[in-house]
Parts: sequence; C-alpha cells; structure tokens
Amino acid sequence: MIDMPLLPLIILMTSLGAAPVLLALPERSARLRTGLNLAVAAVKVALVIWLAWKAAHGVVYDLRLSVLPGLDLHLQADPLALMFVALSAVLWLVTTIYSVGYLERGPHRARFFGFFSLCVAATVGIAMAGNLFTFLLFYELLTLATYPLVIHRGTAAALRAGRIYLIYTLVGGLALLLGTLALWGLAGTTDFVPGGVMAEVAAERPAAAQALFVLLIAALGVKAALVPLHGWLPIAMVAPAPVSALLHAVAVVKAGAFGIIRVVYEVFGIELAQGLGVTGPLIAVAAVTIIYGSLRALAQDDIKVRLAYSTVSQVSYITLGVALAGPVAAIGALAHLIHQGVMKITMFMAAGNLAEGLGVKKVSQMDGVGRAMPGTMAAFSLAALAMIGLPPFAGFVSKWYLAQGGIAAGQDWVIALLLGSSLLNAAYFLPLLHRAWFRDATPEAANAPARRKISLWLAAPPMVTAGFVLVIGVLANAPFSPLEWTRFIVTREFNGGL
Amino acid sequence: MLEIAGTAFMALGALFFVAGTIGLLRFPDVFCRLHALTKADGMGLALVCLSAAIGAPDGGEALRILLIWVFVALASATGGHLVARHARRAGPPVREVRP
Amino acid sequence: MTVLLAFDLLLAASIVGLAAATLLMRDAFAMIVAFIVFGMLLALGWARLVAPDVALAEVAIGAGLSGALLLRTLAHLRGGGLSAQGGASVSAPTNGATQGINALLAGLATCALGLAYLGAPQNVPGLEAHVTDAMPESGVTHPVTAVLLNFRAYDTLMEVVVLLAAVIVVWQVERGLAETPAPALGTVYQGFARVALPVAVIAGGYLLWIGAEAPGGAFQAGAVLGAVAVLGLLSRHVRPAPAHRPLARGTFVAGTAIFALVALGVSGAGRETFEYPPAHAKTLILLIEAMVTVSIAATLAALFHGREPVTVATGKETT
Amino acid sequence: MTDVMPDPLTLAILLPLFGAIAAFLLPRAAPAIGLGAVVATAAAIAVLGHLVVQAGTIFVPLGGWGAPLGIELRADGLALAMLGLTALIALGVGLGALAAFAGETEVGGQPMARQRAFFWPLCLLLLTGMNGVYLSNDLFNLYVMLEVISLAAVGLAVLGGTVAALRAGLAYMYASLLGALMMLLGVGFVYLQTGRLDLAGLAGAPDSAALSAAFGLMLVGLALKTALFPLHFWLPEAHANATAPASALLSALVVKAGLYILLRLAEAGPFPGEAILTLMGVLGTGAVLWGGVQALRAERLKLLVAWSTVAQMGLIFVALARAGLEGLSDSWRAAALLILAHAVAKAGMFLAAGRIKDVIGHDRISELDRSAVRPALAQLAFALAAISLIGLPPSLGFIGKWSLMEGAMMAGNWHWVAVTMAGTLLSVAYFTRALTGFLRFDRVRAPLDEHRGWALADAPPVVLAGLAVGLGLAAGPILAVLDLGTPFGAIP
Amino acid sequence: MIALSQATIYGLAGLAVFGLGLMGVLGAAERLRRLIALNLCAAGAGMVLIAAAWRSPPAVPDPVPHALVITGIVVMVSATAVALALIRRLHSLETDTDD
Repeated sequence: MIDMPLLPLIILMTSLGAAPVLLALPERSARLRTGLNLAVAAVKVALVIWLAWKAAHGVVYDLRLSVLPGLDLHLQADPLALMFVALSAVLWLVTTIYSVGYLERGPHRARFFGFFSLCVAATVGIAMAGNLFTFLLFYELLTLATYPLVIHRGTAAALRAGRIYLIYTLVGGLALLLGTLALWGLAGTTDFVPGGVMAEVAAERPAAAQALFVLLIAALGVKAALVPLHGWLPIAMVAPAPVSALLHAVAVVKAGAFGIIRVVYEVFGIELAQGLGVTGPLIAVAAVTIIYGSLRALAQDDIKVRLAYSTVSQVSYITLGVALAGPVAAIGALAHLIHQGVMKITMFMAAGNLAEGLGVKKVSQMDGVGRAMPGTMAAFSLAALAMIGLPPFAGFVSKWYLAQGGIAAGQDWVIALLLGSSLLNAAYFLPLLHRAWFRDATPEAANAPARRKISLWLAAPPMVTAGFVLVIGVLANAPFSPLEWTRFIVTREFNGGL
Repeated sequence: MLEIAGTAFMALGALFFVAGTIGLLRFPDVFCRLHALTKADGMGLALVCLSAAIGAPDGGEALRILLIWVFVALASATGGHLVARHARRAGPPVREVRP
Repeated sequence: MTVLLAFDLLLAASIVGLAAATLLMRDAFAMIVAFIVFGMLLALGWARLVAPDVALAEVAIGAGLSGALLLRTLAHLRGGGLSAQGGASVSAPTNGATQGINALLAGLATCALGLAYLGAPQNVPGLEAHVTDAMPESGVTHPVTAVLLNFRAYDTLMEVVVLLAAVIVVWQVERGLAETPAPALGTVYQGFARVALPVAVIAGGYLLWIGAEAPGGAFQAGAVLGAVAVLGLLSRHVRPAPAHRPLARGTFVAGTAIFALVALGVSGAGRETFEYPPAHAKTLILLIEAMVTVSIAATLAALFHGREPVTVATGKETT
Repeated sequence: MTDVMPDPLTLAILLPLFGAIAAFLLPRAAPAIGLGAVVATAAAIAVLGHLVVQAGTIFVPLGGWGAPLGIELRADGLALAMLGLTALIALGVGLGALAAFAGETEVGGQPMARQRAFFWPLCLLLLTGMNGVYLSNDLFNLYVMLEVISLAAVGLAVLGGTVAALRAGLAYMYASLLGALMMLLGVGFVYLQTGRLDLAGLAGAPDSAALSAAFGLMLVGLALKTALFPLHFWLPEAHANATAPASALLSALVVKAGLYILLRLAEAGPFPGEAILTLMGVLGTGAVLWGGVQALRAERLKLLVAWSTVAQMGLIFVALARAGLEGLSDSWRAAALLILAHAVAKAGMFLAAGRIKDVIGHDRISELDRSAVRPALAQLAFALAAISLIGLPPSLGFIGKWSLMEGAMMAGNWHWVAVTMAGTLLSVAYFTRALTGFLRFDRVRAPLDEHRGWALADAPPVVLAGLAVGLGLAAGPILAVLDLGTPFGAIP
Repeated sequence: MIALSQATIYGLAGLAVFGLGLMGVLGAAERLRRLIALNLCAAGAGMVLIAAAWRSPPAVPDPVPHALVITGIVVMVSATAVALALIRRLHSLETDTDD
C-alpha cells in the first residue's frame, strides 16, 4: 500500500472539511446531506482502519506545524490515539445513521449535522493530539461545536442548559489553558511522552508540580464530570437524543477522561504522579464520583437524567483505573473507555427511540414498553446488564480488570467499591427492565397519540451497538479486540512491565 | 530731531488710544462707546503711523505704512458703521445708567 | 531692557488673563470676542519673540478666521443674530463639584509642567545650525519658508491634507442645513468691499511672493485671500451655486495634488521624494505655494460658508 | 533606496491620498476609485515588504535632508505588519462598504448616495494617516498624522448623520483633539530638552524633568486617543452609533494608531519607569473589567462590540505592562500580536454586526432570535470573530493572549495572568449573550423553512473573521515579520 | 533664582494658557466653550514651542518651531471648523426634534 504521511490530517479533515459544506447545504437538500454524511462517516472508518493497519506495521505518523517558536501543532497516531479515533469513527457512523432518522423533517438539520461533524473532528483531534497544546485547541473546539448541539431545540430550557454547559466547559478550558501555559513554562514542552516530561520539574519544585497536576485534572475533570464538577451533565440532557448519545459515549465526557489518561501517563508519568502523592486524592475523587453518581441516578424519574448520572458514575471508573497506577487497572480503565462508550450509546439511542416511538420519557411510563418495542428494549436491556457488570458482557470485562488492578495495587477496598457500585447499577437499571418486560402497559399509554412506528434508521443502530456490546465482551481475548489493543497500549506505557 | 518728533507722535498716539479705551470701558451704551473708540483710536492710529513712517528706513517702507493707515481707517470706519447699524436694529436701550 | 521685560511681563499676564476671561465670560458672544482679542495679544507676544511669521498666521488664521467661524456658528445657534436674546441659549449649568475637581487636577498638572519647564535647560541648540547650513540649497532665503516648503515639506503636505479633510467633513456634515439669513450689511459695507477686496487680493499675492525671502508665505497669503472670499460671501459678491461644485472641489484639492505630484515627480535619478533639483527649487516651491495658497483660500472660505451649495428649490440634492 | 523609483514608503502614504482626491472629485466613481487605490496601496506595501525582508529596516530621508533637519520615513517589521494588516482591513471593509451603502433609501440620517460618496475620500484619508503613522520616525509628523486620522475618523463616525452619531462624534472630536494637543505640548517639551524632533533623538537623551513631562503628556494624550480606562468615555457611543463600515475602521484601525505610537515611544525611549508601566497595567486591568461589565450590560449589539473594544484595549496595555521594565523588549511582541488580532477580528465583527442589523432591522440583544429572515453567514462571522476576541485556540487572539500570559508567567507576574483570565471569562460571558440570541428560536412564529441570509455582502465579514481565527496558525511567520529589522533590539 | 528671560516668561504663560484650556475642556459644559478651551490649549502649546525657539538677541530664533506652530495653527483651524459644523448640525437637528 502507498505510504501517506498525511493520513492523520486527512482523517481529521474528513469531518472538519465536511462541516462547512454541511452547514452551507440548503435545508431542503436532505438526500444530499444524508448521502454526504454517511459517505464521510464511512470513509472515515475506512481510513481509520487503514491507519490502524499501517500503525500496527510500524509506520510512525508525526505531523507538526510550528505556531510559536518551540510550540507546535502536533498530530500523531500512537496506539492510544488509534484506540480513541477508532471508537469515535465507528460510533460516529452509527450515530449519524441514527441522527438521520431522528431528525427527519426536524428543523435546522443543516446546522445540526454541520456542528455534529465539527464535534467529531474535534474528538479526532483530541485523540491524535501529540501535545497538550494541540489537545487544548481541539478541546476548545469541542466545547464550541457541542454548544449549538446542546441548545439545538432552541427552547428556554435548552438555552439555559447551554449557558450552564458553556460556563462549565469554558471555565474548564481556561483552566486547561492556564495549565498548558504552566506546563510550558515549567517543563519547556507540552509534548505527550510516555513516562512523562515533568521529572526534572518535580525534583526541583514538587509543590509546583503538584499544583499543576491538580489544575490540569480539575480542568479535564469538568468534561469528565468528576464530582463536584459534574453539574452541567444532567442539565445538558435537554439536547436531542443523538447528541446526548454522542456527548456521553465518545465526545465530551470521554474527551475529559482521555485527557486525564494523557496527563497522568504522558505528562507526569504514572510513577512520578504516585511519587508526588497526587494519585491518592484522585482515587478518592473517583470513588466518591462513582458512588455519588449512582446514588443520584437512583432517584431520577426521567430516563435520560438517570442515564446521565449513570455516566457520571461510570466514567469515573476510567479515572479510578488510571489513578490506581498499575498495569492491570490501566487495562481496565482503557477498556472501559471503549466499553462504556458502546454501552451508553446503545442506551441513549434506545431511550431516544422510546421517546420518539412511544412518547415515553420517564421511568414511571415504561410499563410494558418491551412488548411495544421489543428490538429497542432488547438492546437497552443488553446494555444495561453489561453496565451492571454481568459476565460475559463488556462491562464485566472492564470491571474485572479494575478489581484485579485494585488488588495488584494493594487497594483491596476497590473490590468493595466496585461491588457496591454494581449493586447500585442494578438498583437503578433493573426496575426499568422489570417495568419494560414484566408489566402491562397502562391503558392510556397503550392508546397514546404519540405512538408511532419508528423507522429502520432509528431501530437499527441501537441493535447494532448492542451487538458490539455482546461481541467485545464475549470475544475479549480475540486478537484486535479492544481489550487486546489496550493490553498493547499498557505494555507501551509501562515499558513492558506487564 | 526726527527721532524726537517720532517719539512725541508715538506718545501722543498712545494717549489717544488710552483715552479711547477708557471711553470704551466707561461709557454707558454702544453708541457712546463707539464714538470714543472710532474717533480716538482713529486719531491714535494716525499718529502712531506717522511716527512709524518718520522712523522708516526708506520711502517704500513709509508708503507701506501709509497704506496700512488708509486701510485700517477704512476698515474701522466700516466696522464702526456696521456695529452701530446692528446695535440700532437689535434695539438695546440707548442710554442706561450704570450704578 | 528692564522696561521691555516689564512690557513682556505685562503682555504675558494679559494673555493669561484674557485666556481666563475668555473661559469665564458668561455670554457666548463676549466669550468669542475675548478669544479674538486673546489671539491678537498672542500674536503680539509672538512678535516679541521674533516670530513674525507665526504672528501673521495667528492674526490671520488663529484669531481672524477662527473668530469668524465661531461668530458665524453663534449666529446660527441664535437664529441669525448675535445678541443673546434671539434663539437658544448656549449656556448650560455645570456640575460644580466635577468642575472643581477637574480644575484642581488641571491646575496641579499645569504646576508640574511649569516646574518641569523651569527645570529644562535654557537655549539648548535646536536645529538652527542645520537650517543655516542647508539654506543655500533650499531655493529660498527665508528660513521659515525653507523649513515649511523644503526641509519639512512632508509635514506641510499633510497639513494641507488636514485642511482638505476638514472641508470634506464639513461638506459631509452640513447637508441641506437651512441657510442662515445673512445679515444685510448695507451700502457702506458694499462700498468698502468694492475698495478693499481688490487691494486685499494684491496684498495676498504680495505676501505669497515675499514669503521666499521675508515673513509671509502660502499660509498667510491663503488666509488673506480666504478673508477676501469671506468678505465676498458676506457682501453677496460671491454666491455659491451647485454649478460651482466641481470647480470648488477642484480648487480644494489642487494644492494637495500639485504638492504631492511635485514631491513624487522630483524623485528618481538619485533623488528622494521631496528632493527638489537645486536649479529649480525656487520655481517648484513657488508653484507649490501658489497652488496651496489658492486651495487654502478656497478651503477657508468654504469652511466659513459651511454648506455644500445645493439646489435649494427642491431641497433635493444630486451628488 | 534610490534604485526603486519612487520609493514604496512614500507611495504607501501618497497613493491613498491620490485616491482620496480622485474619489472626492468624482463622487459617482468613488467606490471604484477607492477600491483601486486600496489595491494599489497594497501593491506598494508588497514591494516594501520585499525590500524589508531583504534589507531589514529601511530609512527614507524625505527631501534628501535626513534627520534631524528633515523628516525620515522608517519601515521595519513592525511597521510592515501593521501596514499589511491595515491594507487588508481597508480592503475588507471597503468591500463590505459596497454593500452597506448600496441602495437609495434614507434611513433616518444621510441618504445612501451621499454616504457612499463621502465614505471613500474619508476612508482613504484615514488610510493615508494610518500609513503615515506607521512609517513616521518624527514626533511632530506623528502629531500631524494623528490629526489627519482624527478628522477623517470624525467624518466617518458621523457619516450616518443621526443625532446620536453626531453627539458621539463631537465628544470623540473633543477627546481626540485634546489628546493630540497633549501630544503637541509633549513634542514641545522634547524639543526644549533635546532640540530635535526625530525619534532617534530621544534615544540618547539623558533623563530629565522636561523629558518626563514630555512622556507624561504624550502618554496621557495617547491614552485618551486609545481610550484607556478611565479615558474611554468617548469610545462606546462613537463606535456604536457610526455606520457599520465606519465602526469597523474606527475600532479596528484608528485606536491602534495611538497604541502604535506608544510602542514606538517605548522603543525609542528612555521609557518612563516601572511605576508608570505598572500604572498602565492597572488602568488596563480597569479597562478589562469595566469594559467587560459594561459589555455585559449593553442592550445593543453594536454597543456591546464597542465596549469590548475598551476591554481589549485594556488588555493590550496589560500586555505592555506585564513584564516590567526589563521585559519590555519582549512584551511588545505580545502587544503587537494582540493589536493585529484585535484589528482583524473587530473589523469583521463590526461588519457582521452591521449586516445583522441591516437584515433583521434592529440590533437589540434581548430581541435577537432565529427569525425567518436571518443573516446566517453574518452571524457565523460574528461567532468566528468572537472566538478570536475571546482568545480561543487556534485564533490569532489566542496566540496573543498566550504570548502575554507566557511572558507574564516567566516574569513571575501571576497577577497579569489572572487579569487576562478574568478578561477572557468576561468576554465569554458577553459574547455568549449575543451568540445565544443568534441560536434561539423559541419565540419565532414564522415558518421554519427559513430564508438563509446569503448575500455577497456577507463575504467580507466572514473572510475577515475567518482570518482572525486562521491567522493564528500563521503566528510563526507573523512573528518572523515583526522581528524584521529587530525593533526593540535583538531577539532574546 | 531663575534668569527671567523672554522665553521663560512666555513659556510659562503658554503653560498657564494650556492649563486654563485644560480646565475649560474638562469643566465646561457648553460645546462652544469647550471648543474655545481647546483652542486655548493649542495656543498654549504653540507658545511653549515658540519660547523654545527663542535665542537671546544677537542670535536669530530657531525657525523650525516657527514652522511647526504655523502648521499647528492651520491644523487647529481645520479642527475648529469641523467641530463647529458638527455643532451647527446638531443644533438644527436638536431644535427640530425638540419642537
């Protein structure tokens, strides 16, 4: 195959370049828009596969554009980047299909798909960022691109949610800017290097290094919805279902979590972070977030809000795994990044289908929906069970590795935490499944006027992703499974210390 | 000799100017003030110009000074006329008693 | 010497006093008159400092034309007359406290500046030696003219540009403004104008010509000619009409255009912009000065007249 | 310098002047003449750029006299960057003006034909003055150039002819005049002390009371002209009430003249001490905060944009102050970047705001919504410009803020970093008000199949705003240009 | 004791005039008065420049500041004219709308 050094840039440009075209397309040309959307998404998946193939065969991608002396825009394709790019490319394709169905005849589709595309471009940029400076650039772009999506409905509630979202994320972005500056000032580079770049600084000025760690994690924690910086996430639920799906599964929340991974492993280096004594507090924050999110989820009647709190809880598994600072826990964390994405996107798309097809938006309205929409609810149930951590589904795999990692790190209480969390997961998901499958629909709900047949565009994607959930759980040990890929990454990060 | 005459004319001219100015400041209404100003200053100007012309180095210079006198006299006459005209049209009291 | 020093002190005190009086006058008309008198005294002061060119310019432009412009505006504000009882009042109550604080601050700043001034070295050699050295190549013999039209000709070009900008803005602002009824000035004035205007034109030409070797020059001459035009406007000898507009525009820009063209035209063949060939320096300077004088005169008159002439009948204008 | 004939420095100043003359003489052809003159000027600047790249700093002794007797023009990287940027903005705003002054309708003020006819001479005179300031190397010449700019700017500010515009224009006139006169008196003090007028004469002058007075006067005068808090009182109304292309020129270019002169004085100086610099920083902080708060309270879009200018000017002063005396040789670069960034972004933003007002008929922020007729592209331009003004990556504004904060941090001046952050937060808050308005449609009753505001007129704001964002990627070359001829001495 | 030369006298007077103008600009509310105050500032600055040009009698004064002040005067009359045009226009617009 021909060698293309610009491949990462091309992958970035597929969605970045599509965005203005999509924005500019007249509202009426729906077919053209759909075609373009799907084509670009498919091309992107193909390109990512190609990239992964080349990278796996030892081709190193490294693109730099100097902005200020010594400060580059830097794109690269290390295994960690590839993992996140692949996740976003695949899930984008699925979500695009879903969005086409979801927004059929809805207003402002041009704007929606334009910013949707921009949002994915930002995610890809975040994934392939080779230094914190580039990461920051795409991190801010992500904020800007998701804002119009959050307020897409244009209602007062949406605007309020958008404002809160923007305040949280932009303040977080500013903190990240400050952190990047400080890193630049202290270490003289912002590059992501396995093992970190802060060793000298930490030796000379440990307090400054600690402060920088806190600043960066807090900045990223806003998007990763670490308690107490999670306030925007449940409110942002007013967004359309595909947006919520994307926000939770790949884009915003994961960008934060991914950033935490980069900072801990490749800015500070895990050993240095441990040495600075900052991983302990991070574990504590992650643990609190896991429990807090689950507890809050219990009390929510609105399905999407319940899912949102579930996200708050689940994403912190990643932080937890990172902070536990052992290779096994790291595998759990990285695997969960993918697994949680696939599971959560399934659930959000299914929830969107319930709202679209049956007008069901609350848990209390879910009686008997399993019979009304068996396919959708089957997908939802599968994802929920996986989320709870039942073997052999995806959630079990990551939780297993996290627990192992906890033991390996000498933190046995992590098992208790995971168990407790899983119980809470069960407590807030099982009632849903119970209502959906084992209760009869109330008569008024059965005759509700909102009931309409949903198209295949809507029905298929959650089932496909539910299939993923099953496959990546069952075939976890097969070559090229996410788990194997994370093993490969972790080997690299820990210098083969597995 | 000429020098003394020149100085004397200059002093006399200055005296006229002072008188005119006192009139301007002390007289009660526009017309009286105008009277003092145009009459006394016209004379003062003539004397000062004469003094300057006596002191002039050559005839050309003296001629120019003379021209200045002619035109300033013309202009001040016209100006005085215009002020009086305007004052009469605007119609302020002709004579007001100052406290 | 001490008598003269006393005179200087008296004159300086009068200048400052008149400046204060100008600001304290309650009636706007009196204020403007005081300002004009201030300008006259200032010119006298400059004459005392051996700056006759500046004194001429101040009398003609600073006091004379500015005063005329101010009075014309006051007449407009008061609905045609200059006396206070006609039309709107121009005085407004001011905030005593703010005024006090501002005055205090300005006073303090002035005192500081005064101290700095006294601390400055006296008689630091300026550029006069440079000027003397370069005079033979300047094309003229009067140093001020040499500075204005040769050494710092670029500044002077930009100064003419400022005038051009002013007339453009004034035309732009004053659109379709109701014409102030010009005061009927009577036959005596008409007679005066008939005699005075031609002589003034000659005087202007003389000032322009003499500028090369003695105090005088384009600006003073332009001001005199501008005053001629103002008198003409007042006496209705000159009546701007829409048909004059292209001519007027052409006259306004002529000085600037010729000046800039000459500046560019002389460059090349080893010479910089504004570097007149020595053999033609005087001719070129006179050409520039003549054009600038005409432009200044026309511009000053237009600034006084204000409105761009428009067809009054319909009230509609065509540009 | 004699091999090129005539030299491009003079041409950069005189070509717009000839354009202004021609546009004034032939009002009907004014737009064509104006655009032609701008393009010609840009060509001259390109030639100049070529020379500067080859030779570094270029001096042209006008009249062949040379300083101190004559006036010298000077072009280095800083001047070149400003010239290029100004030509770019003039071109963009000029194209925008074609559309803004189209039509014959009289909207409350001057008829369009008249505005069209007078915009161009004034715009070109402004360009003459701006280019003159950039190339000037002489204090008194700077004063005269400032006056050229002032008069042209006032003419532009009152072009609309409304009472509000005239009132604001008069206040602007007074402030601008006072600033220039302070500059003039400052020049007098310099002459008193040094007997010279060229900037080079300042370099060797010993520290003295007269020079301190001169610097004080010039600083205050220029601060008044650049609307440094608390001398900003004239700016918001003047910029908000002018017609859009005029606002764009006023906000993007005119205030920069004063800043540029400040930079040049700092370069030539014995610059006033640490205390003055700190004071500038403190006042800049005041501007950032006060301008931000007022922008939050503004009811009209253009007023919001105008207040943001006050805040951004404050930020540039902070940039100058941020590294203290010894760091000045470095901090000017951040200030220059911010000046460039603000100019491009603000030009685009004002044009966009004008388009928005034209299309939807008002610019009240509280009533903005996605109406049936909406200027989508203009709103996009506004958003892009806002990105640069807020300082989000990769915009040029971001690069400017980055350099500012980097330098402040290196110098250990964390308080300036905090000020920059606060200003950024405020700008996020006030621009969000407008952007949210563009996106809401809960109040719209019109059919949703909207007419998208496509018009050629949207192109200039979009391009300018796009450049404001995209130029951030070219920060390296821009910095390289700024360093040509090494203003402020050697590169550290 | 500072030697009281002509330059000092007029220079200080110029500063005083500038200061008075400054007070006027800052303190006055009327448009015309503020404009005149600005003109006073210009006159004051001009006096300082001319004072800087003065040399004790055998020497002739420095012509450069003279040229500068002439430029300043012309610039100032241009600015005054523009400001006055604005004042006139504003006045007619305001009286139109007030009535």
